[in-house]
Amino acid sequence: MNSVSKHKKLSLHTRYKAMTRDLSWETSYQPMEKVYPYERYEGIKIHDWDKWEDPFRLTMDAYWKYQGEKEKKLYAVIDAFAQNSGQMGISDARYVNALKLFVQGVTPLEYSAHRGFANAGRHFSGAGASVAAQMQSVDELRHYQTEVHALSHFNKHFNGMHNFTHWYDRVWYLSVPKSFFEDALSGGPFEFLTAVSFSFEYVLTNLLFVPFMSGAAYNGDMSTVTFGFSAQSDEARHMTLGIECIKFILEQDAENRPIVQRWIDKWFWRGYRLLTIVAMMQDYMLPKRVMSWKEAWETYAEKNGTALFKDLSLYGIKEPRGWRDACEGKDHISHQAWNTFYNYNAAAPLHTWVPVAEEMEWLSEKYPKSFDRYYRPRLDYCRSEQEQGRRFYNNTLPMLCQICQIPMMFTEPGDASKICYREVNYQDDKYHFCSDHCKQIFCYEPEKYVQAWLPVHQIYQGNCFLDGVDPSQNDFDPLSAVLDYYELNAGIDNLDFEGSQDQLNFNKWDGEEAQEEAE
Amino acid sequence: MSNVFIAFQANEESRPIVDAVIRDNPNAEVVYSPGLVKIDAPNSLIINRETIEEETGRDFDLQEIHINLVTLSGHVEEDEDQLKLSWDH
Amino acid sequence: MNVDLHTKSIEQLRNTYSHVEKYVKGNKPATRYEEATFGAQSTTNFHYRPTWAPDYELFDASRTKVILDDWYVLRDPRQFYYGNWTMTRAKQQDAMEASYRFVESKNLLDNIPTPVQKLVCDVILPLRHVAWGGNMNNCNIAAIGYGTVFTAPAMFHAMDQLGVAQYITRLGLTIGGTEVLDSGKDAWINQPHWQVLRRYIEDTFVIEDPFELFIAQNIALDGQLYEMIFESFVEQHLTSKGVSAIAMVTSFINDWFKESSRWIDAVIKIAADESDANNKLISTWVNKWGKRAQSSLEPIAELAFSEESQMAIDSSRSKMNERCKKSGLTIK
Amino acid sequence: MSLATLTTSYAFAPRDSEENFPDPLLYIGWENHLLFCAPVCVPVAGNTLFVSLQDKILKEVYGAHPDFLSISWNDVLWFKSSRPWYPNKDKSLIENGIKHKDVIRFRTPNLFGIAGSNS
Repeated sequence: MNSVSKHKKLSLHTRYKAMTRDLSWETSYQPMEKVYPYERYEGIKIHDWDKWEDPFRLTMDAYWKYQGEKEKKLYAVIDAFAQNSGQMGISDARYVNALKLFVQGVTPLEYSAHRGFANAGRHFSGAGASVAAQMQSVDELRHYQTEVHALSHFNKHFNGMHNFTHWYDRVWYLSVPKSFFEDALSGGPFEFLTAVSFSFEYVLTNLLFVPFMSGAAYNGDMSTVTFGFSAQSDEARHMTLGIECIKFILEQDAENRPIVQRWIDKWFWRGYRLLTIVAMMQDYMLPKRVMSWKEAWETYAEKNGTALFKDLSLYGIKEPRGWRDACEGKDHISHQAWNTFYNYNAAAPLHTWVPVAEEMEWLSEKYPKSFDRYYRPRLDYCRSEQEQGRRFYNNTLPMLCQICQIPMMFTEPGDASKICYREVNYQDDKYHFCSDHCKQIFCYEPEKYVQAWLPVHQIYQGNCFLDGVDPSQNDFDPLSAVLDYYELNAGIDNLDFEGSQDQLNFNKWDGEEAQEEAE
Repeated sequence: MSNVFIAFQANEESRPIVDAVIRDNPNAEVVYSPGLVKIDAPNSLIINRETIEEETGRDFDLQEIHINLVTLSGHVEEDEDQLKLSWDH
Repeated sequence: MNVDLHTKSIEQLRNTYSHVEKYVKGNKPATRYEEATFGAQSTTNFHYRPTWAPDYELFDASRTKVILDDWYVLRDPRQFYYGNWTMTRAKQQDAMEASYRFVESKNLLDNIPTPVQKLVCDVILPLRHVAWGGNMNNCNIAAIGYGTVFTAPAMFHAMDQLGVAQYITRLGLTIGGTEVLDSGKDAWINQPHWQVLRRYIEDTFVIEDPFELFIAQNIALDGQLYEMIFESFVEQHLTSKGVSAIAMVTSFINDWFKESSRWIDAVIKIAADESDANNKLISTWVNKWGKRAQSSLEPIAELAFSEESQMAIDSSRSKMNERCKKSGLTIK
Repeated sequence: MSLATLTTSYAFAPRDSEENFPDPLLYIGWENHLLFCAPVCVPVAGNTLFVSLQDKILKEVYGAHPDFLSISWNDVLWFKSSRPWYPNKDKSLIENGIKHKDVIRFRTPNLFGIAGSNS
């Protein structure tokens, strides 16, 4: 036998190969096609899995060591935040509504990502890709769990968070993130990776985490900052998986390119639409603002995306089809989304409000092309209505886009005065879309999207009432029946921020604190 | 030419790493925002283990950067001694 | 000093999330484990059927024949969520590092007599592929199982199995470099005494019912294999030959086996207790796969224990059987 | 089909076909009035007269808007699926060719929403 010392200094590369790729083998008692049944049907051709490179080469021992350290730090902050009643130190109770949206619409996606990467991890016959996907799976589970823990303290003191997984499966606007992720999960493993690792994580995730977490820091929420940045440190690995995976697929076979291009077109647009709620969060829900959505888009999408797609042009990949329309939307989508939540706040477990005067000034300064012209008069009107005791709510359910499931609130590219309508006939029905790109997604795979669970239609089909509720009764109140189905505490979780329990409680703590300080 | 970037949580542990990056990448530009240090550099950026070790005065395993890493952009190449971000192929 | 500033207790609106609260006994705050786990998975209003499994919803309890009124009864007695799981493993990893430092400083692996080194390589190194199989299967349970209380620990278990495969790999690299790993893989693929086991693993790769897969992998096979190799062979057999270094550098594996057995036994017991039908079904699976696993381990027992192999086989089977009987199963 | 699936048996009924609803759905949008953030979706029986859609349903939906009372209904321009459309007000929706999930819009000349902002 050779001596120990001779084998000590193996290169990271060789060592990692022994630790991952060499563990798997070509099965023979069961055919490979049966052991890895999902590897072919999407049309992606892989000839040599050994070409897969994992740049970080983390083995489980190092993974446990570093992740354990991250967790120790994170939970120390979460504990300290609760012990010090950290919720009292935030800028304003309105801020918490950003967290509500986060826990309702983002946290469940982390969970879905965990399950999706477990599925992908099991079904790649290349052990390198499989291990990378598995690590991401368990990281995503981490994100779900740390978010639930970090927000647990807020949930004890504010409304609109307490039933978030139940809401995710039911509430109208949460079908936007849910359908996005279920679209990815119901695709094959290669599409899933392109959708989540590349299009979402690599191209768009910085827009979700970095400005939002900086926003949390500005607004005195150190607990959220810590979980956000801590999660984001895993994201750096995930993003790398995203780009490695795209390069790998493209290098394996020239015929993969058109498939990948179509997925990039589709998933860039799906992801961009999903980020509409982040845009709104940034511009309207942070009482102290760091940067506007438009600035964040320019910094993290336009600059970075241009570099990326220039790089990918070497493989014949073009920038996503919806790229220009997405860039055009940066002046509008946050305002349009806020208006939508303001319209339908009776059915949403969070609060909305009209920005105060200096916030209006900020918006006007950040959006010189659009705010004063289209959006300020609307908000001024809403304020004056509210002051006269007629807070405006839209009482009729909205028309939804069949793909992104967002109410049809987006305007024509280049004309913010007109809603963008697109439609198509398929079999015996009409289908409607918010944009050319959502329409195109439908037209390529209609068999999938005719199944969409559109919340508005489901309400009208009578599927969003509790058992035993009879819509044909004279005194039937559809809104309250739907809120019962949502398990939303009417009058507490929903409606305007003004007069909400959140506002009253926060002001009370603040008063008590000031009183104590005075003593 | 496109920029690459890397960002760390702004804390005591990241300081020597950031200092090392600045020493090794004269073209790098450092931007501080709440809780975050972002370093941009034209085309490529390197992080050397040895420079960090000089900054900290102790042994450093490059994989330790994962603890405080927030995000990055560009292709990654890593071995025991160096992590390189670039848009080169 | 503002020590008193925040001490005034602020009244809480609630103890925990509504989807967690229904699983918390008594009117008290939920534990971190409970908040991290209960009610996490989507249960209804799925949008699209998977293109890879159109007969099922994305998460679908009917993928298994085991029927539970509520899958969230399957609590993990270890109460693992990511944070305490990874911190526990990090601590164990520290201990492993310390063992390696000790073993290396005293040259303990080099000093193992050559025939014993060879025996160690022959018996243990191919097991990294077995652990990879366990990783794949638990990953599959995490993907298609129902209810986070069942699937989340399966994902931790999958990563643990990868850790086991990598610890075995590290042992191989330390003893004899990549050559011994290569010969171990060659034995796994080609040598007759590994083929029954390889066939077993490959057959588990195509099991469609996630609960049956859980049984075939985590109790029927691992319940005997780890008992036989890391308890009997490494801890007892090798140590009795004066070789304790191997036990030192594989101690994680044995500790993990004992620790995770508590989870596996709890899952089986709770599921079997719910109905006679479940009990019968799970018992049938344990008997079927347990018997196959036993015969697949026989050639390896011969390799490890030579003439004492039958004793080792019988003992590990009976230990596995005992666990199952304790869980209320009917074992033949 | 272009959807890639593992087996050929991937076929599901559309979730929103007409028979799943007590009444067919109609989508309605008021041009240049985006205080109402999006077009609305309402179930309307096919035998409803167009005039009652205009006088009753539209009033319920949009009556809260300050421009609503200023609408001169005889001057309103109608569109169906983005094309100009000339409904007969005394006929039913079915007789006017309206089907399940059709979208109609109306433009109110000279009215451009709150302070002319298309709100």
